[in-house]
Amino acid sequence: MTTHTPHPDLPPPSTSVGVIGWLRANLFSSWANSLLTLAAAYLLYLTIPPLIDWSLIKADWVGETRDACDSGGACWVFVSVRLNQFMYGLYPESEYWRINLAAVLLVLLMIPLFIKRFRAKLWLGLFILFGYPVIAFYLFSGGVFGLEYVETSRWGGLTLTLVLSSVGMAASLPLGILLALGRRSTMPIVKALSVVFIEFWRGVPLITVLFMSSVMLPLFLPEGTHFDKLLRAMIGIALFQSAYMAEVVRGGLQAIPKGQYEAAQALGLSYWKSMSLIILPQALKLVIPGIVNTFIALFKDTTLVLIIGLFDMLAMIQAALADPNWLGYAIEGLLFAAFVYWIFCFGMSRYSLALERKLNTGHAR
Amino acid sequence: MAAEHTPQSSTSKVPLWRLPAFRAILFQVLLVLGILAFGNFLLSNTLQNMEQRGITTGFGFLDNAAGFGILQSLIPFDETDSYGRTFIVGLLNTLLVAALGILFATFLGFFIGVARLSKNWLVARLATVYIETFRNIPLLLQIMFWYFAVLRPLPRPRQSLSVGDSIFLNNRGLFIPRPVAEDGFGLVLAALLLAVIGSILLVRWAHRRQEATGQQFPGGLVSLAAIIGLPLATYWLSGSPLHWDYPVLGGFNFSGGLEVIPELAALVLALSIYTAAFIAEAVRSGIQAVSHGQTEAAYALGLRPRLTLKLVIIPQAMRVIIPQLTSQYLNLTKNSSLATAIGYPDLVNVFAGTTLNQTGQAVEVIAMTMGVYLFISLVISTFMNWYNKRKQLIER
Amino acid sequence: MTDSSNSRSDPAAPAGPMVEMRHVHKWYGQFHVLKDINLNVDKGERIVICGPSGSGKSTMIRCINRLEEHQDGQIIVDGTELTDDVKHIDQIRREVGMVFQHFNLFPHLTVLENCCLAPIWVRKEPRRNAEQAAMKYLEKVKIPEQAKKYPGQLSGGQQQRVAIARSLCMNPSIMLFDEPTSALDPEMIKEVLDTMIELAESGMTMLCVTHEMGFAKTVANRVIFMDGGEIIEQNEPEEFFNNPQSDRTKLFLSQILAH
Amino acid sequence: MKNTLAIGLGVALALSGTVNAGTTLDGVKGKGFVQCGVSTGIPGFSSADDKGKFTGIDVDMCRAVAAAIFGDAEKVKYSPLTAKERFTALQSGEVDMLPRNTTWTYTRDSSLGLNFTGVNYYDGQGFLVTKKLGVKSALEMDGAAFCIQAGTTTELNLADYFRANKMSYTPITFDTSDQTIKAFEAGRCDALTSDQSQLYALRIKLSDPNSAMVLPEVISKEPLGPVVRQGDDEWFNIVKWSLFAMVNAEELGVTSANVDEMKASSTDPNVRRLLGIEGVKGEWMGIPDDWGYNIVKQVGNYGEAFERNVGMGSALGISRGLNALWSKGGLQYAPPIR
Repeated sequence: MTTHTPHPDLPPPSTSVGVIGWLRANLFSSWANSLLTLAAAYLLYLTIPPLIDWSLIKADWVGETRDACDSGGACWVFVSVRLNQFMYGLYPESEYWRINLAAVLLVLLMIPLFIKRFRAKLWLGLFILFGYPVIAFYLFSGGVFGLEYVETSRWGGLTLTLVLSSVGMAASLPLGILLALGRRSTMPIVKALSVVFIEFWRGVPLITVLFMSSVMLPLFLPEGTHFDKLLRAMIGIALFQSAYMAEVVRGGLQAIPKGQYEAAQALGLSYWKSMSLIILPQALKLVIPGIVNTFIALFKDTTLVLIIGLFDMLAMIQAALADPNWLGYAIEGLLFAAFVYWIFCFGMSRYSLALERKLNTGHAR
Repeated sequence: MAAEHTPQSSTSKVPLWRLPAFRAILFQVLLVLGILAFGNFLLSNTLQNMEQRGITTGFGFLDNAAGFGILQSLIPFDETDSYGRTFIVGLLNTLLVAALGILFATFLGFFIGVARLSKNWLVARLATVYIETFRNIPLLLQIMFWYFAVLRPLPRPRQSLSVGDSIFLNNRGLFIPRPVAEDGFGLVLAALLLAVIGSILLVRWAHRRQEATGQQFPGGLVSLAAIIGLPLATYWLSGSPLHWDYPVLGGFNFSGGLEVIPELAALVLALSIYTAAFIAEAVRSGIQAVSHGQTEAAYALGLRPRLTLKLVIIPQAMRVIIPQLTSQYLNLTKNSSLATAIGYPDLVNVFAGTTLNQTGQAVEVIAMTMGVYLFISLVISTFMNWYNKRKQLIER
Repeated sequence: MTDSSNSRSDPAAPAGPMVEMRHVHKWYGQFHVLKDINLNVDKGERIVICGPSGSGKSTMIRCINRLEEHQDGQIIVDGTELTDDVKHIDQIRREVGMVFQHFNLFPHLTVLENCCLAPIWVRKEPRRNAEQAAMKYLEKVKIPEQAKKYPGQLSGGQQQRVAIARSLCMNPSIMLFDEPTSALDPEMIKEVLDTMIELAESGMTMLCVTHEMGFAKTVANRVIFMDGGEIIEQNEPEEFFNNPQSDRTKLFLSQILAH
Repeated sequence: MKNTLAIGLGVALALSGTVNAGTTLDGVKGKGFVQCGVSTGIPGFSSADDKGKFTGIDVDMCRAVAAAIFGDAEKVKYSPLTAKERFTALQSGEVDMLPRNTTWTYTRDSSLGLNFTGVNYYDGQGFLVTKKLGVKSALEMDGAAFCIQAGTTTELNLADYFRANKMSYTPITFDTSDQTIKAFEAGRCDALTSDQSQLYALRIKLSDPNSAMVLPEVISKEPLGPVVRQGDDEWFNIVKWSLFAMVNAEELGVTSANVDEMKASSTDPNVRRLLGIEGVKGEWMGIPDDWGYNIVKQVGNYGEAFERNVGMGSALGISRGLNALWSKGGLQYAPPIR
């Protein structure tokens, strides 16, 4: 019997590792690939340096008027001067602290969600989704506890964007779940109604929905019924997105094996109990990425309210662009808006990706 | 159910309202009644409100003369035409944008999606940056940006950029020569038709020959050559029976030729760039859904990468891609309604905008507009369901 | 063999080895997966390769038809050396059949279409001939009646047999098996092993990565034990199992045969 | 579940049933403010400053009505509407009144379920062109491109004008006037066409207002006035007479500065009737007797409103022209209050 002594590991050939190996494998693995690399690099060379030069190096950052913008680059002064309006809309300046407070509160509430040891994540999540909006509403609109009343027509800017999207999310999720359950119901009429509802909202453009809700809704209601314009936009957005949400949730419900339904029934649980305790938690977990994607779509769609005359961030920027004192800085304004929306959407999509990964490993174990 | 052994006695003992079947029926009846009541409530309010306020109802307005002009129309239209015709004009403009958008978005999306999976690190990264940038910025913003970006740097008509005095570009649009057929152009069309028919036959023949003898024939390439070559040859031989209507600079702008207005360009650009990001993701997920084992098995059988792609990867990836693709097409069509933000005369802008305003018949106009979109989306989703059923993987 | 280049290992000896690996090295990044592999496989030889997971057995056989690329050393298959040359790779892949752990049947094609795909597109056979040949092999693996079904409709064992038939349709001169039974339920392992035994009896050259020691004992001419990227021991089955030379082999055998 | 649903539905129906179809005035009094539809931003007529405060001659109509009803001109809420939205918004009850640069036409008055209450600005459609273009008359503009606002009479007049003169044109239609001026500035069109008053208002939004000029030609009559829904005569009267009160006040020389003095000492029966001291009763329209006084006190007379918002003293610098009182060669003429 011989005792086996393993060969020592040899270092790989220098051409296959390190910078050279990496370059060979990833950029120059064949002549076609090399050509592609060069073309891409040229494209980058053409676009990136001038962009950085314009937006950062030559840009103007501080000042009060357009006279401060004289170095030929981007004029971020325009954005910084108008920043308060982009953030708060026409909200009274003395009351900005209320919005800030609501934002800080939200951040504080969100922190535990990222702490591993924190147990009651679900309850906290539900509170953020359904409880927090009520608090925020009273903070924003006032009229109670001696706070000055601020009518919704003065809400605007990023604040309004966030209000619209968070309300849309909070409302469309439960509605979407109900619709998804309805669509999978064994009761033919419930099912048919759900299908019609979902297909209708998915089939029409949001712009017509908003238009209908903003100007035609009072025509459908008894004379004298008064609805806030913002509320009507919210209803329109929520109904519209709930149809999309329903389809996402339905995907999750379909992915749950039949055995789970049968097991729930075997335990003698009623329909609502088996759904809320057994099926939905699993199904929703499965479709979290889809739900977040719907939220992202909703967030982006809130920009459409500018067409019905609500002043969300994009609308505030547009209004600022019409200011004769600041004509000609549209690119800066639009880029700023793009940047803000991008941060939010990209953040959400990364979060969903991370969540998806975490849940996946949970499954594997 | 404890009482299931003796069903007869159970029905008599258990109160009616505890039977699941009865509860289901009761619930549904209540639901229907509720919805009917709600619908009736809305309808009666609407009718009463309209009656009380003296708003004209009905679709009679469609025959009245519109009296306004429209920037772009695919069919002849002038101010004396009816409101009904503005509906058609708007609809056609919407369909034009949607068709162009779908075309470009598909090409761009497939290109980016494949690039995203490229082995070339730089190319894959660029594709990722593209996708993550454009799908995370609201479309409306992108439309405004492109409209501005298209319009801003272009010169006024008198300083137009031109290529060989036949193609002009200025801030009123792109002007290119328009082909006008003369006598004998029918011959060229006939040649084209002949080439197409011939190509179909050729491909069929190539397929049959391969079935029979195993020999392959580059039917696609030859067909392409025929479809391009034959009409060109006929055109040249028959003495170029076509003249070009060149754009000419008139008082204010070019007239004649084919005109692409900046609104259309910006809208198509924005829609295709935005939608392409989503299509690219669909393509990527479709290709990635095909396991690597499939490629390995094909390679192990001796199939070259190109054939592997054609015979193994694409047919499987398409099952994943097509449903997502259709829903992106639908989204694009619906999103084209954002045209109204930059004044492109689509259905929403012309019909639900100007026509609604001139006639004041909001209910009818909005119903017609929504109806069109609904119809388009139902047709497409019906097709999609049919396709899915046909292409579903058969499993146990 | 029409190739007149220098790739023939030994033109004077027509009955040379089917596969010849000389000082083959491979790295995944910094990780040295194959260390100085030397292996000759003769025509008609049936070799079973075993070893703990991560020992490089799959990597080694996957190098033979270039599903993995080796970075150092030579691999010569039936007289053709594996290089970057696409022509050589095509040549070798036509000679080498492979059966995978997870079958890798094409789910969008019927069983028959799976079998005919490569003969039609690679060997350019008429469909009719290809189908006839395919039916012959399907009969050989005892599932001709499933020809019109889709892979998803078959059991695991049936799928693996289709995979074997699919490889055979290309008339390979050597077959590689990469753990063909480890994804199967126990009751299906036998039907696949029976097929493989039958194939062995017909004189096919086989390289087989498997943990089925029973199969190794009955069928193999030679058993190879690998660990840490090297071939540690190779011997005839009887000697190998009864009288392992290396302590490492002994340890492995005691673990694998214990249960 | 089904029970709660049924109850919820019942409650919803019951609730909505209790909201009775009342008159507009009742609704306004109930809410405590007038919901007023104005433009999304036409300086001088209705536009919001960067603090969200609305001003303009149209806004003053809203304030006059609020002053007449509540004695407080600030009890107004504004709904900025695009030209496209405005009629639907009024028809549907979204707004109570619509003083929004809206031209009084037969179609609108007769088939949209609307009533025009009068004319607070006599306007006409004109053209804004860049000076560089060198055009002196609209008749030289065959083949030109025009930026227009969607859903306006402008769109129709332009079509008529070019058809009548056998010329062709390209309409580029936007939702808001801001968009039209931006497109004009970017060179998308050769001329911007709109009511002349608006052209002056939009011109100051150009980066170089002096680069553009308003052509002297007027191609249409554009009587602009506040609009209300049909079928509510009481409300119609309130809005109509709020306007007339302002015109009458100017004619009688009553201003916001001297109205208190006039109220105390004037012996002119016309003034006394206007200020609600004798002769006429506000309750005939369901509002306080001193409605006229409140309008003049808080909003001013028509001349004051004109000068403040669009007149020579304002940024727009428009002369009275047609909008002078009838006694001074203009068209502004109000029926007497008696």
